[in-house]
Amino acid sequence: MGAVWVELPRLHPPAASTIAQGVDKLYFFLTLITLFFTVLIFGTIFYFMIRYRRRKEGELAGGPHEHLPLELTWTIIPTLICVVIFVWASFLYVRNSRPPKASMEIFVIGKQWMWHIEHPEGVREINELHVPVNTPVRIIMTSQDVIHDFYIPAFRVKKDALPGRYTSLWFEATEVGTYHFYCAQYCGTDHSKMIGWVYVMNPTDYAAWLAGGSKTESMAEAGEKLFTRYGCSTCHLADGTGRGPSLVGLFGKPEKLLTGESRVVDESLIRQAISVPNSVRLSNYPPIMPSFQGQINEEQLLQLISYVKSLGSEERKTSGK
Amino acid sequence: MAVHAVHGEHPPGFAHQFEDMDQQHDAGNLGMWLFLATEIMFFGGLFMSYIVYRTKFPDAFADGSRLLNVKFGAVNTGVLIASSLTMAMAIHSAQVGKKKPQVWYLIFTMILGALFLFLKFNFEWRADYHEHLIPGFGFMVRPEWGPGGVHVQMFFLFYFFMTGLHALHMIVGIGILTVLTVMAARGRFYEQYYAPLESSGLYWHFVDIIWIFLFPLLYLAGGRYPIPGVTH
Amino acid sequence: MAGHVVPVKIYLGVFFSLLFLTGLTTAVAFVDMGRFNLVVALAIAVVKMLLVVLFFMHIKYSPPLIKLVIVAAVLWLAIMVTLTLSDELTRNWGVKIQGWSMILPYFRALF
Amino acid sequence: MSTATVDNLEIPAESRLNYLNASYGIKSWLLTTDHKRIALLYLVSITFMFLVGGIAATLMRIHLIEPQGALVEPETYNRLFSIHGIVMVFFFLVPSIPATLGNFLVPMMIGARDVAFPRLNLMSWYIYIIGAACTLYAAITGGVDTGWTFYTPFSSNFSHSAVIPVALGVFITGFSSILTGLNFIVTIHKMRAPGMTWFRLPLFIWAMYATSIIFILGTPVIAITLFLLGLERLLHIGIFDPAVGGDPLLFQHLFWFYSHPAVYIMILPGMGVISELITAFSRKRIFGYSFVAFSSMAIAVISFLVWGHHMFVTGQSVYAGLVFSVLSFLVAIPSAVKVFNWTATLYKGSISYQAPMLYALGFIGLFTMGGLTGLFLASLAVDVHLNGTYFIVAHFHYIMVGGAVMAYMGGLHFWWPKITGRLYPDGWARFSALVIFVGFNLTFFPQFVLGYLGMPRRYAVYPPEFQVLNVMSSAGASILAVGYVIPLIYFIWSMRYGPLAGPNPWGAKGLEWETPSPPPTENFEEIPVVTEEAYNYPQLPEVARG
Repeated sequence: MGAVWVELPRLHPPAASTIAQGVDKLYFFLTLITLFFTVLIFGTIFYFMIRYRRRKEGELAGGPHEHLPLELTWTIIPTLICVVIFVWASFLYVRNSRPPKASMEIFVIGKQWMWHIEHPEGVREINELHVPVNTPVRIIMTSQDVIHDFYIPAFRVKKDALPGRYTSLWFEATEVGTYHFYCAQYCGTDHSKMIGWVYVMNPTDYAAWLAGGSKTESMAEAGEKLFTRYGCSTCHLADGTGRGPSLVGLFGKPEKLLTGESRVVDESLIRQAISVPNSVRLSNYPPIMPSFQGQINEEQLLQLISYVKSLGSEERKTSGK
Repeated sequence: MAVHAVHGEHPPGFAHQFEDMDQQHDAGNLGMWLFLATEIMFFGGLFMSYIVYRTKFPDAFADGSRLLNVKFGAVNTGVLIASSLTMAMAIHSAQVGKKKPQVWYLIFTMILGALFLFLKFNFEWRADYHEHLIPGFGFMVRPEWGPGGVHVQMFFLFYFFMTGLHALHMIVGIGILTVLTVMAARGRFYEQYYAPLESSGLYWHFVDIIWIFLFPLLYLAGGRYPIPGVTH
Repeated sequence: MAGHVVPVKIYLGVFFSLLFLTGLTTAVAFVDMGRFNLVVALAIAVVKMLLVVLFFMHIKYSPPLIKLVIVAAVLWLAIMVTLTLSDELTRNWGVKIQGWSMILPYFRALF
Repeated sequence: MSTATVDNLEIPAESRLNYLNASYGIKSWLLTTDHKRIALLYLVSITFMFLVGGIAATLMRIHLIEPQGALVEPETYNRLFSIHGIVMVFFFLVPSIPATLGNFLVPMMIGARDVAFPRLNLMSWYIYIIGAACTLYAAITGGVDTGWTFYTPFSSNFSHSAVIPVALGVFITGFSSILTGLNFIVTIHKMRAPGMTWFRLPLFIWAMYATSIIFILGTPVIAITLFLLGLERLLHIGIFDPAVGGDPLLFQHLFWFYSHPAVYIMILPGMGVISELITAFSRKRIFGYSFVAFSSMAIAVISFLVWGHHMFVTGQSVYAGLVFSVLSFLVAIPSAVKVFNWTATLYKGSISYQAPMLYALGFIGLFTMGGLTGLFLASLAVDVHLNGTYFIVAHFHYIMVGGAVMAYMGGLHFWWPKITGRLYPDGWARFSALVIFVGFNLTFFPQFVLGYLGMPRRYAVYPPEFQVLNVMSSAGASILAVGYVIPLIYFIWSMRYGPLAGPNPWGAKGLEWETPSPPPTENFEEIPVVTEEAYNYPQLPEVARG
């Protein structure tokens, strides 16, 4: 008891991912800039306050009231500093937005007020996320209801989970340990209870954990069953002779849509194709696919997507040549 | 031309905070235009949302657009343009100091405005209601729109919200014109003072301009030419 | 008083031009021009708007300040639309900026 | 500078006819078209709203002393922070300086008898009252739990609270802002006294002009946005609902198109006040007049280009993120230019430290920190970590409370003798300025650290490791609350017992100081003719630099 009161608060969160180190460097640079200008402004004001205090009533002020070189100096120097910060921050942001090619993928569904997490192997967790250390992990998220936000402070990553859409973030944990994750977008009554733990494990421990998990089948296997159950397999024949396009080797490939737009087949596009088929029609196929919106829930959607992915991707095809 | 205000001898329609009638007129004019600028941004939020969704669902918007009655749209455009002309003529009459034509032109303007609303509500909206096209009031997705049919609702959402807001502005406008007609009949406007008439005119023309854009965006958005393979 | 008296002839000319343009835009909609249907329809609408603004609303005879107010409002609307579309239209582009990754190694020290 | 007759100034305030004693009775106030009386009507109303928002904030800070929440259920906590945000943003900060000090001073500073449209001015107050009543009624009966940002689809489809009445209240109040802005622009353009050219205008007028531009061009957009939100909630027609193709991010675009410039609605008038205070208490012309004036205009324009920085982590495209980031850095420059110019104004001044000046200096310091921490949030990669955490809360409170409210308090102290004709006790005022400065920093500085550590905002309960900093923050909040109560007491006291101020107790320049305190109903006995620049204090002859 009482220990809380003597314990000094820490001023620096753990930095446990490759992204964290880059962000922290910029953060400290910004802190230095802030300190410098705060001290400069406060210092100057205090000096002037004392040096030029009114000593007697009726005293006259002096000094210039315009000075172009000075004005230009304090316009241009902040501009240059801003340019440096912008370029630096944007490089980091763009880099942090691009997951490495060989990322492991984990799916996250936010709902009021808990996080459902599903590994491709079929293991499910709630408000807990187990990941191996030193492995790039890509989180693909969506929401069943309102906007949530998946935030892991120790990794310096955060992204909104939106209903009706996929968003993603990635990280590569560098330290074995346990870290908080939070919902960082206000989502209603128990927003503040929508928090959990990330367990960063050694790869062997992770493998053991996966093996011990209560899984029945992998996501792709579950997706394959759905593919048959919903009759997808009757049109999307593997050899391309069906009424719909073959899905083999489709994932990750750029496809030209009927609208003339060229889009890479990714999770979002497949999702769109299942819920609103007309909006992403490929040329030379008739608009006959019905919408499955409302019939397939978020988890099943992700399983279907896993299945389509397992049918082969651009990379697999090229490497197989 | 400037009529200088000395305390105790105000010309009719002069407000105490101004120096002279010119200043008062300029202030009123600028104020009215600033108000119209806010109206542009007010409708602008809607126009922007329309643009966003139209780029997302061009087919659904075209399908929805073709369901509107282009004849009523075109006729109503003509009615509004005519009402703008009579409004401009009412101000013109005040400028040259004619009292009776002022009143008549204002009455014509109101009649044309009312005609517009009558055509819109009684024929177009009523038919839409019976065809289950009003979102939130028994809207039904039709099979012929295909899988993207649910987005046709989005088009009708904009159709009813934009034309509804426009109609609301027209109703307010007719209300203002009623007051002005009474004032004009009492001879309140003359060569030196017709600012209320002028400001209301600007408002009326602005509402006309909104319609000038709504007509192509809503009625003509999908084209009216026959589409091979699609029958309505 | 400052108001400019516009001759009735001009009002009538504007009125008939507007009616003509309404007919034109309706007629053109019945011709299949693909994407240009919308372009033409909006171009005609802009011309009609200009006619109303310049003559019925007396902007042709108004001081620059009033013109500035209108230009500002339209410009602000353009800002809103452009910047919103900068998001809405590029969301599906993915992040594939080759230029960035080429320069990136030189800034390795920063990251 | 003016032709106000000296005899008039020497008559004691009680016996002279002024705007306060020109007529009596409740009707003479509720039906007044005098801009000065309307300013006082606003002053009373927004002070009440400030108390409402302040009580909500106090309860929140008490609640957060314990990690498990010391006071209320999460449901109630969510309603507390929502009503705190909505009341403080839409009903206090936005109208604060423009509707009170602005209404009182704009006509007087430019040498006019009143604003251009006095009846619209009164109407704007009534609209404000109706909007405020609507929101407060909803807050008392059902409460609203969406936060002041009303994000969809939570607000439109999921929240079980009084979203529509509150949104309606905010919608209605928007029109009062529009009317105020419209009135100011027309007044400043058309009603300046002879000789009052644009570059002789006090900088407060420039700031009010820039603010009015945002009122005019931004407010209608929030109005239509909330209209759409209400419609969606009522009919579930799907305009922001992804189930039928709606885009929840479109709501955020529309919302922030107004709500980011709204931040500048709050801070720009404050900047204007500070320019007045710094010059008056260092008896010196402002340094770089045209730079300060144009930076206000630049801020007003650029403020409309940066709203996307609220959406860096919301699934906005990376490209839009880059565009909004660079534009956000752009808006930092004119703010920096202002801070440097104020500091340079002190150089070789004759500086005295009455209460308003202490508030002004506090403003510069806190605004500098608030502005610099804004750079963290404009930086894409760092914003990803800080967005949605207490860092944001701390940052905007440094701007809004450390900036806007400090300036508002400073301005109120500066012009109080003009408004009431009486002086308040300067010692108490200086003491309260100090208390506010200390309390403020203790409240909000720990929140920067909390945010960097990763504590998300709007949390009713939080992990125990954040407790120490939260307790510090709550302790600061209690000091801050005391700091705000002291002025309330001595202001009320001074209205009856304060010594008479005379027309110009600070020896300041400006037309408002050349008319008696309190001013007569039409401000001036005779419209003044302006013959000199703003802040033309007598100065030592410039020594040639060698």
